[in-house]
Formats: sequence, C-alpha cells, structure tokens
Amino acid sequence: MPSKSQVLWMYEVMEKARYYEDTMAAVYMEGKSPKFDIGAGTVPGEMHLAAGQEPCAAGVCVHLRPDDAVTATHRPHHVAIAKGVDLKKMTAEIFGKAEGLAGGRGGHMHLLDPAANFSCSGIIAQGTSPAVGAALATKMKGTDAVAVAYLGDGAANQGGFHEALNLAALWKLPVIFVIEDNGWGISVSKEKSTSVPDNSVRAAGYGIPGVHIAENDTLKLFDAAKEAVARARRGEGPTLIEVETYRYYGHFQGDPETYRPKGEVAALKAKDPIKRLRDAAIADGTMTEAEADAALARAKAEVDEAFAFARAATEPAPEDALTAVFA
Amino acid sequence: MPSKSQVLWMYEVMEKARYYEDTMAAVYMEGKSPKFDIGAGTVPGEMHLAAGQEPCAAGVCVHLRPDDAVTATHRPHHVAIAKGVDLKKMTAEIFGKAEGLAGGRGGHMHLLDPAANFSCSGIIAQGTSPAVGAALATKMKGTDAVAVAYLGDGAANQGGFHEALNLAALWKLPVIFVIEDNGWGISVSKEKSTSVPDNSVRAAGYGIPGVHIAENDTLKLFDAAKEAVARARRGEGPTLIEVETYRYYGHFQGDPETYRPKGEVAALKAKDPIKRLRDAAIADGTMTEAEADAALARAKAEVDEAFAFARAATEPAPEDALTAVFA
Amino acid sequence: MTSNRILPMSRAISEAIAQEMRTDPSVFVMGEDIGAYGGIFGATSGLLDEFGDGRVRDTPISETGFIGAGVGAAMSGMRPIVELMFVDFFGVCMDSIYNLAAKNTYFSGGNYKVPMVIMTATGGGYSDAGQHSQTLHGTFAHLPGMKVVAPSNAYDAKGLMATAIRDDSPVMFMFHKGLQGLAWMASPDGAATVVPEDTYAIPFGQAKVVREGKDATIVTLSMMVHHALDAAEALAKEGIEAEVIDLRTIVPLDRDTILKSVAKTGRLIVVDEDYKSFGLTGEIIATVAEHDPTCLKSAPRRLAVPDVPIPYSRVMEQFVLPNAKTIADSVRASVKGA
Amino acid sequence: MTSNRILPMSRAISEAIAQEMRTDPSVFVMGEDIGAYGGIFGATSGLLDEFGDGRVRDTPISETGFIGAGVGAAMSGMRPIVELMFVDFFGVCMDSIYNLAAKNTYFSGGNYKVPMVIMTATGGGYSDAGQHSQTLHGTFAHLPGMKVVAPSNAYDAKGLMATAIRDDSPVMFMFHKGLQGLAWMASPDGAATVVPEDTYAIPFGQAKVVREGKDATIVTLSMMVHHALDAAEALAKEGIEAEVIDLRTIVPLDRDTILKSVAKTGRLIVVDEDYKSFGLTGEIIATVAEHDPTCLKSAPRRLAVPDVPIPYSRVMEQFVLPNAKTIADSVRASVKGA
Ligand SMILES: Cc1ncc(C[n+]2csc(CCOP(=O)(O)OP(=O)(O)O)c2C)c(N)n1
Ligand SMILES: Cc1ncc(C[n+]2csc(CCOP(=O)(O)OP(=O)(O)O)c2C)c(N)n1
Ligand SMILES: [Mg+2]
Ligand SMILES: [Mg+2]
Repeated sequence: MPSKSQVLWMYEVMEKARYYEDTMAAVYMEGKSPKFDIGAGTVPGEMHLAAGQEPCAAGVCVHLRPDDAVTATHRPHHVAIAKGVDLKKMTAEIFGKAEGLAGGRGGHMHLLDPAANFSCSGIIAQGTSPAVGAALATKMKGTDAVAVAYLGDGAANQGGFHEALNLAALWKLPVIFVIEDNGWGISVSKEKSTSVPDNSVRAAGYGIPGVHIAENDTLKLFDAAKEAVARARRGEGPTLIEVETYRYYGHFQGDPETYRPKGEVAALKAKDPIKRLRDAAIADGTMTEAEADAALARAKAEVDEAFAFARAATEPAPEDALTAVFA
Repeated sequence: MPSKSQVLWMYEVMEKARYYEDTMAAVYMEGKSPKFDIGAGTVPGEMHLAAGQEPCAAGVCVHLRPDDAVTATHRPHHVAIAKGVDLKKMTAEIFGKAEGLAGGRGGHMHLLDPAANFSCSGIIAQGTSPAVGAALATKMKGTDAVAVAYLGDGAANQGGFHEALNLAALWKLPVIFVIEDNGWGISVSKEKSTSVPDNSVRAAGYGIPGVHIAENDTLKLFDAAKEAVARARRGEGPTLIEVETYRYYGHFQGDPETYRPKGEVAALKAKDPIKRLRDAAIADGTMTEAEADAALARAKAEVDEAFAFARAATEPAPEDALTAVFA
Repeated sequence: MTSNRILPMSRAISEAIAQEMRTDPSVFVMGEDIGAYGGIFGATSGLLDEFGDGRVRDTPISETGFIGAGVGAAMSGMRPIVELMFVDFFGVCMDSIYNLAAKNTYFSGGNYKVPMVIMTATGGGYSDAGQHSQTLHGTFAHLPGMKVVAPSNAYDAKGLMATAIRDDSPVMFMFHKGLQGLAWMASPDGAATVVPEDTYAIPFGQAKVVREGKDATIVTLSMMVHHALDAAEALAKEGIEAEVIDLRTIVPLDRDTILKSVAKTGRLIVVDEDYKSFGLTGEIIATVAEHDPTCLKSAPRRLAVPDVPIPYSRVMEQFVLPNAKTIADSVRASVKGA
Repeated sequence: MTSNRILPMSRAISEAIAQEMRTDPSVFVMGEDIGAYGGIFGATSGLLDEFGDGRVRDTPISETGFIGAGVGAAMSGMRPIVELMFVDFFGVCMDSIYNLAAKNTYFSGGNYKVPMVIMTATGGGYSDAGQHSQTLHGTFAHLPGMKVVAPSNAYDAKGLMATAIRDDSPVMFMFHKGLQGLAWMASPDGAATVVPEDTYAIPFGQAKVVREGKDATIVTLSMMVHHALDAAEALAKEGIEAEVIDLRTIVPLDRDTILKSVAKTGRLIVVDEDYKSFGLTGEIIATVAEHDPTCLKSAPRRLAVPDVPIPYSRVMEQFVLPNAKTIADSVRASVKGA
C-alpha cells in the first residue's frame, strides 16, 4: 500500500501526463487543418499519445530513484514525465526547438535525458536490451540501482525482447520489464498477434516472476512494482510485469481507427484509472479533495508552462543538423 | 512404439549418419597435416559433425514424407541423411565439386535440396522461420504436409526462434521445432547461456506442447515426434521437442575443446544411442543381429560410394561463381 | 481499353497486387497492419476485403519471423509479398533478407527459387526523425541476391510491382511515403499519374529519361525525381537544359542509359535521398569515371544526406535533404564552373 | 623500452584490450566464446584469466540482446567491447548497431555518449562460404554514427584498438580472420609485425602510404593491402612503381591522402574484399572524380567481389577475390592502357 505522499505523487504525475497528452493532441492539430498533413503544423511527424496508460508510468516510477534507468517506447511522454525528464526541454524537443533535449534532432520518439536516466526509441522492443545493459552497469559498479524497460503488448512478439529477458534472468540483473498491454499494436489486436492470452506467462520461460495486473489498476501495480524493484535491488534478478492498460487516442494522431470496435474507448473511459485513484484515495482519506485539486492545478500549470516555453523557444540553425553525430 | 521396419529404418539411418561423420572427420584432415590449416585439404572450411546426435535425425524424420519440409542447422549431415537428401550430391557439394547440390557454391553449411524438401543454414536459428513459412504454404495449399525446424540449445536464445514459435502457434501451423540439446554452444555451456534448465518449458509461453526427451533416447523421441507430427497433420498446431543429445566431436573440427570437462565425451560414448537402439531391438526381437549387420553394411557401402563419387567428381569452373545468383 | 484514370501511387501498387492475386493463387500478402488498415501507407488497401484473411495476413511485430516465413513459403511454391512497414526497421530482420532470401538461390545452385517481394516504405521530409525517414537505397543495393526497385510515380509503380511479383528472385520494392498520394501526407504533383486498368509489366534495369537535355545529366530516383524535374524547369528558364534520368531500379542498374546521357551532356549530378558516402551516388559517379573520365567536362557532383542521421526538426531536416534549389545550384555550378 | 617483439594481430588486439582494461575499470568485454575460448579468432585470448568473468563475459547467442546491452552499459558510464563473432551475422542485430548505438548520441544532441567498440571478424579465402566470409566494409561505412576501422597488421591493430576503446563514439573494429595469425589459418607474412609493449594510439582518419610509387595509386585496406604490396613488388620488376595506400579507417576516410597520391600518379586502382557495387570502391573513385576528373591519366579501376555471394568451392572463391595477380594486371592495364 502506498503512503499518502506516494499516492499524491502518483496522482499528480498521472494528471500531469494526462493533461500533457490532451494538450499535445490539440497543439498537434495546429496548422493541420482544414487538410490534415502529418508534416505540417507546430508539431510535425508522428505523434503517439498515452492518455489512459498513466498507471504504467506512475505505478512503477514511484519506486525509482534518479540513478535508476528507464527505457520507454515510441509512446513515451507519460513515462518521461513520471521519471522526471525536464518537461520544458522535452516539450521544446517535441516542438523541434534549439532548447529541446537534443536541440531538435530527436523529436517525440527520441527523448533522451541523462539527467533523468531516461531514453526511448521508435523501434519496437529496442529499449529492452539497453535496460539490461544499464542494469549490468550498476551491477558492475556495485550500486543497487535498477533499470526498467517498458514495452507494448505488440512488442512482446519481437525477438529482441526474449533475448533481453534471457540475458537479464541468466545474469540475475536488476531489470523490471513492464508490458503496457493496451490490447493493440496499431490496428492488430493482441489476440491476432499473440499466441497466449497473457504475456506474463512468458516469464516462466526464463525462470523469473511474471505478474499480470488487470484493469489498469494503479494500486495493484504499485504493489507489484514495489516488490519487483525491491527484488531487483536485493540482487535477486528481473521481474516481468504486464499491465492491462487503456489507449484512449488512436495509435497515432490521425489514425482513422476504423479497425476499432465501436464503444471500446467509451467503455475504457468509464473506468478511467486517474479518476479511480482519485476517488479511492479521497474515499479512504489518503487524500483530500483540496489536496487533489491542488495537485491537479500544479500539474496543469507545469504543463502549460512547458508548452509556453516550447512555443517561445528558438528554431535551431539548419546547419546544427551536422553536429552531434559523434560524441 | 515403432514397427519393425521403422526400427530398422532408424537404425540404418543412424549408422549411416555416424559412419558418414566418422568418414568425414578423416577426409577433412586430408591435406591438413602436419600443420592444420582450415582452408587447406580435400574439404576446406568449417566442419561441424553430428556424431552422437543421430537420434534427433532418425527419431523425427522416420515420421516424415518427401513433401514435408525440414530446415536444419550448421550441423546438418545427420538430418540431411535422415530426410533423404541425395548422399552423392551432398558429399560432392561438401567437396566443392560441380556435381554437388549447388555445384560447389554452398558447401557443408548450405545443403539445399528441393527434391528432399531440405535446407540448412550457417546462421543460428535462421531455419526456424522458413519452416513456419513452409508450414504456412502447406496450409494455404490445403495439404497435410508438415515442417520440421531443427535448432541447437544455443539457438534457443536467439530472438528469431521466439518469433517463429509465436507465429506458428498463433496461426496453428503444422511445425515441429526440435531442439538438439547437446549442452554446448561452441564453448559456452547451456547452463551459462540459458536461464532455464529445460528449453521445453518455453513452449508454455506460446501455448503449445513442450516435450523433453532425456538421455538421447531414440524410442522416446520416436513416440513424441509421432504425436507431434500427427497433431500437426491434424491441424492442431506446433509442438516443441527438446532432445538431450550428445556431441562427440568438438564444435568444429580443429576445436581444441579446452573448455570441455575431461571425460565428458567418454561418458557420453558409454551411453551411445545407436548401440542402445541396436541392443534393445535385438533383445526384444524387433531386429535380428543379421538384419542389423546387413543394415550397417548397406549404410557403410552407401557412404563409401558417396565419398567415392565426390572424390571422382569434377572441379567447378571458376566462372560458375558468377551464375545462379538470381533464379 | 483506354482510360485517363489518374491514380495515386499507393493505389497503383495495391491494384498491381490485386491483379496478380486474381490470376495467381500462390500470391499472398503478409505484414503488419496490411489487412484491415490496408497498410500504413496504403499499399495493400482493399486487399483484405477482396481476398480474405487467408491471403492477406496481418502479422505480429516479428519481422525476422514473418520475412523468414516468407522465404520458406516462397521456397515451397508460394509467391509471398511481405511488407516491412518502414525500411528503417531492416535492422531487426536483415538476416532474413540478405542472408536468407537473397542467398538461398545461390546456395542451392539455382535449384531453389525464392520468388518473394519485400515491399517497404522509404523517405523523409515530414519530420518523422532518424528511425523513420531513411531510404537506405545503398544498403540494399550493395548486397548481392536481391533486386532493388524504387519507383517515382504511380504508372511505374504498378508496372514494376507486376514485374516484381512475377520475378523468381527476391525483390526489394521500396516506395517513398511522400509519393503514395495519401490523404494525410503531401505528395508532389507528378507522383499520381494516369494508370492503365489492364495489367502491364515494366522490365527491371531500364532507367527512364524523364526529361531530355543537352547541358547536364541529373541521375536520380524516387522522390528526388520530382525535385530534379523542378530544378530542370527552373534551369531551362536560364537556358540550361538538364537531362533527368529516373533510375527506377537500382539493381539491376541501367548503366548504359547513364553513360549515354553523360556522353552527350558531359556533366553529371547525382541526387539521392540516401546517405551520401559509400552508396548510390558514389556508384553512379564511379560508373562514369571507370567508363571514361574524359567524357566529363566538369567534376561530377552529388547531393545526398550528408552522413548524419535524419534530424527531426523541420529546418534541420529540410537542410539535409536535397531539393529543387540545391539541385539547380549544383547543376548551375557544374555547367558554369564554381 | 625498446623491443623487437613480433606479435600476430590477434595478440596485438588482445594486448590493447588488456592494457586499457588495466587502466580503466569501466572497460569490459562481452560476446560469444570470448572467455575461456579467448574468442574464436583469438582477439580476447588471456583476458578471462587476468580479469575474471565479471569483466570478460561469455554471452548467449543473442546478438541483439548483448549488443543492445552494450549500448545501455555505455550510456551508463561503462566502455564495453562487444564481439560480433563474424560480421556476416550483422543481420540478426543490425538494429542494435546502426539504429541504437550509432544514433543515440545524435538523438540526445550530444548529451549521451556511447563509448563502445563492436569488434568483428571479416573476410574469406578459406572456404567458409556465403554466410561466414564477407567483409561488409561498405555496409557499415554507409550508415552514419559509427566509426569503422579495418587494420591490415598487428602494429596498426593495437594502436587503432586503443583509440577505439578511448573513443566516446561507437566504433566498428573489423579485423580480418586471415590476418590474425592463428595457428589454424594461413596468414600473410606482413600481418604479424613488431609491436611495442607500451600502449600507443593511432589516430583515426589517417591512411598510411605503405609503399611509395609514382605510376599508379592502389587504394586498399585490410587483407588486400598484402596482395597489393605483392602486386606492387611484381610490378616494380617491370618498372612500374605503384603507390599503395592502406586506409586503416574507413570512417573517417582520409580523402586527402588519396587525392594527394592520385594527383601525383594520375592513376587509381581501388581494391576491396567487399562486394563491388554501391560500396567502398565506388566511394573512393567518386571522391577522386568529384575532386578533379582531369587528374586521372586513365580510367580508374576497381577490384572487388563481383556482386555474388561468396562461393564455397575453393576455385570459385579464389576467382571472386582479388589477388596479387589480378591487382597487378589491373595496374598494368591502367598504366599501359588496355
Ligand atoms: C521493429 C518495428 N516494427 C514495427 C514498427 C512500427 N510500429 C510502431 S508502433 C507499432 C505498434 C506497437 O504496438 P505495442 O508494442 O503494443 O505498443 P503501443 O503502440 O500499443 O503502445 C508498430 C508495429 C516499429 N516501430 N518497429
Ligand atoms: C547468429 C549467429 N550467431 C553466432 C553464430 C556462431 N555460431 C555457430 S555455431 C554456434 C553455437 C551453436 O550452438 P547450438 O545452437 O547449441 O548448436 P550446436 O553447435 O551445439 O549444434 C555459434 C555461436 C552463428 N553462426 N550465427
Ligand atoms: Mg499495444
Ligand atoms: Mg548445442
């Protein structure tokens, strides 16, 4: 069970992530109407939003320290926020600005921040083995830092993930693999891509614990992640956690979503995990209404500030494209 | 339980494979002494011999038809023999001769024979997904042919294998995955490479049956493979079979084997699977001593003939290197 | 049958596939989101409805697995078309492509055919950053055993796809996202063309002179054909007549058409959206120099991505991609000396 | 300390690694059979005994996994050296190399370093066939974000390996099996050299003129340096003085040394053990042509594997590989016209 401050932290992070995505969804459309053109507007390129998946970020990262490493996916904002990536620089990066994390070289799928020990990638399951390597580094250095690799349910069928699982298990490395199971890999349902109903059973193939968290439950995930992180810090090796989560937006912005059963999103929204956490915490007295409102207000203010910062930031010089190829 | 003719067939195939490898081991050294030079001699290049692993070939291929496809590994001779690859052309190929399966373009790791529906490869686990594709083809054509993919214990940690397992299971394809577990991937023991003691448990991660055959037991494998092939022909999907098998020679010829515990090979040879099959079949009356001897004699004669053919065959024209790149 | 039907390139591709599927039951399609979605870049749209999910198979995100399966199916008498969603993803499955699909014919001395099309989306220009914007023309062309196709317009795409499907060897069919004519991505005018309804096949290895000129030869392909034509138009106003060659296929490479043109113009500018060094641009220049360096009236030039990952930010990305202006500048310098 | 100690290239490499491991605790080694076996081609021999299995880690056959793990470790302050046993296996792990190791510095705007060496064996000539004999120089050089090294002898290998380990960017260190001086594989005389016992570093991007000459320039690298030197020796007897340039590093490429030499000799022959088209040979020729085609007194020439998979059979393999005779023939033709 989380402490009061942990609940408040998780709640605020989740609201921040949600508001971030909703804000981004709107900003992304700037300059893309009347005709939607993916390359046009304030924020061009692909845009994968994680609204609905906030528990995966908050329920795990609440247990992490700055020296713990996280690798996230092509849908990285919520996790970046929970891991403490500088929100202004991150937003400026997504705006392609010089003040961005990479001076605009990376963009939304490439948010890398050594200060927060965070990276992500546009290649499915690519982050799983770097997390193993980060864990190997902490083990070789003799610290008890851990590494968390996020991946999607679709990514669980990528061979590299299995190699990472075996390596982490074999070497008993402090890695937590978190599958954000939103039921979809773009238009392909998990059922049509995955030969088993639950990916958590695959943990047995590596002799490590596999945990399934149903219904996007922040508190159950909190408990499972707590144990997994503690186990990792104790040097007992990796854990696989699979979280049934929700994807409110399309795969990317502009996704026609014709493949999606009608009513799916509405049904998911009726079980919104942020609302559930808020209601439960207020009901059991962990958090007051006022505290929750204050957290929400802080979250929104921080996001608004980050977007304002990004908007006001400067365009990179074109020639800067030629630098930072090598260290 | 195999019929008499099946026992005889398996016994003869195993003796043929054994004698083939022992003959090859000797031929391979021609021209490589006093100084061993991998590129010199009658048969240059790497040479991976499968003596000791004959049950994996015979116990499975006994259930196969010509229209069933097999993909084997970098250690392919025993399986090629069991699947009915033309022994003369195969040997000529290994001698790099024009009469070889590929006119000398492929060599020992690249024995491809459409007549026998057989191929192999020098890349670890590479054959697993083509077997899935062969099975998909038979399914699309509406036949009940199956496909068998061989791989080593080391190969079971290669991501592509897991992708193949998931695909085969998801689409319920008639594939049998056979892990030849000889305990080693070159110098790295299974224990040092694999996070679980038995790879057969990994089948659960794909919702398919996983069978472990201990002690290189031809008859137990016969039964398991019979069921797996029947299941596949019935359209019920793939099976994973792991066979504890023995590698008598080094990883490749010339391997110093300094990593190998003293006495390991002698201990394995004391449990030789061919001898066990022969003794058991003679003991229970399935096969007479005379029948066994006749089979052995036939096997040796066929191998001798193949080597004689290869030796007498012609060198390819150098310029033939430029042809057969495209179909 | 005559018709002036104009099709976007994505439709031309899916039509070619559909027509081959109708006449040849061994043709089928596999890949991520190629079913109900119709392919992220529309190359398989409509196929699921017509042919069903037996022949139009959405796959897991397992490129090594399903491309390898394509090879196995191709060696078993089928003619698979597999889609690698973005060419940038080749790193997770290159073994299945270059070491398996591309080599098994050779390894069998020609006894096994591997009739397989690997269809993949290339190119940037819309801020999709460094793992979703590459073309990698040179990477695939360098490795033996695959044919490599990169059409610049709908007409060619349809005819080249028909040829690709009928070819008994593996073909990399590289279509540029920005040429597909998608509702949600800008496309140059020339990419959508009149496309005959009947099937037709365009032979591999025949580059096309898409504009004649006497002063300089621009050799290019895919998206860059359109920028080259724009450049040529601008140059024409200044009295410089640039000849523009659309390679259409990279392997086989039509060296003759290039040599003939340079023999005429004496000047060579190669334009590619791939990385500059150790790739296509060098090969074309070397081809001419090997043939006869004295046919060149000035030093050959090339425009390509300057050996950096594709940057995300619009200004930076546009800076690294060749465009009509930089092409025209280059031709001008070549003609006038600079 | 002076010494005339002659080392085979494999020992020079393992010595460079050992020396860096002694002074820098963040350096470690991972790969298949690099522990007790000492690396199939001897590049890590002796390391396990000295440094133990914490820093010398045998891995499963999971190249995507352990190379990706190398990247994660490198981004976490370590300096991993990972061995990809044969470069031919790049297909199973190229994503970890070109899309991850090579790009994360750029994607972080320089904030993350990826100090990592990917060491790999290249080359054929001993009948190991099409999946175990490639060099793939061009494949790696074409893609941005990696440095690419290919030494021709023990002295250079040691100094280049020291530089590679100390470099803060990913380095592909491509050693030719046939140069390693293994007991079980033939090696040319020049590959084993005097190697100082002290550490020393050879800067990247500096090609070496290994033989001076005025009549023609042979640009080459790795194993082919030795064949080129043999050819030059034979040619000298005929009065043709060939200059031989050993590139040593492909990325960065020392274009200046090439241009200077060709400016002097007026003739260029490029020799590579990689596939011919769309790769290194074209790049070198293009570099010269771009600079000034008039500096060439005859058409530049190249020798490389003629765009076929490496065949197994000895006679066929030797036919597709350049050798001293074919190099000499090519130089002769270039000088005399043919
Ligand atoms: C290796 C690779 N294959 C395919 C893709 C294209 N792609 C991007 S996201 C995606 C779906 C991923 O599904 P999942 O892992 O469940 O993550 P989600 O998008 O649901 O968060 C695909 C196929 C890719 N980026 N990388
Ligand atoms: C992708 C790849 N990685 C590494 C190798 C080098 N290699 C060849 S055989 C082998 C060991 C294979 O072990 P296993 O799968 O158990 O088969 P075995 O040799 O024991 O039959 C290795 C690492 C390879 N051929 N391909
Ligand atoms: Mg998903
Ligand atoms: Mg083994």
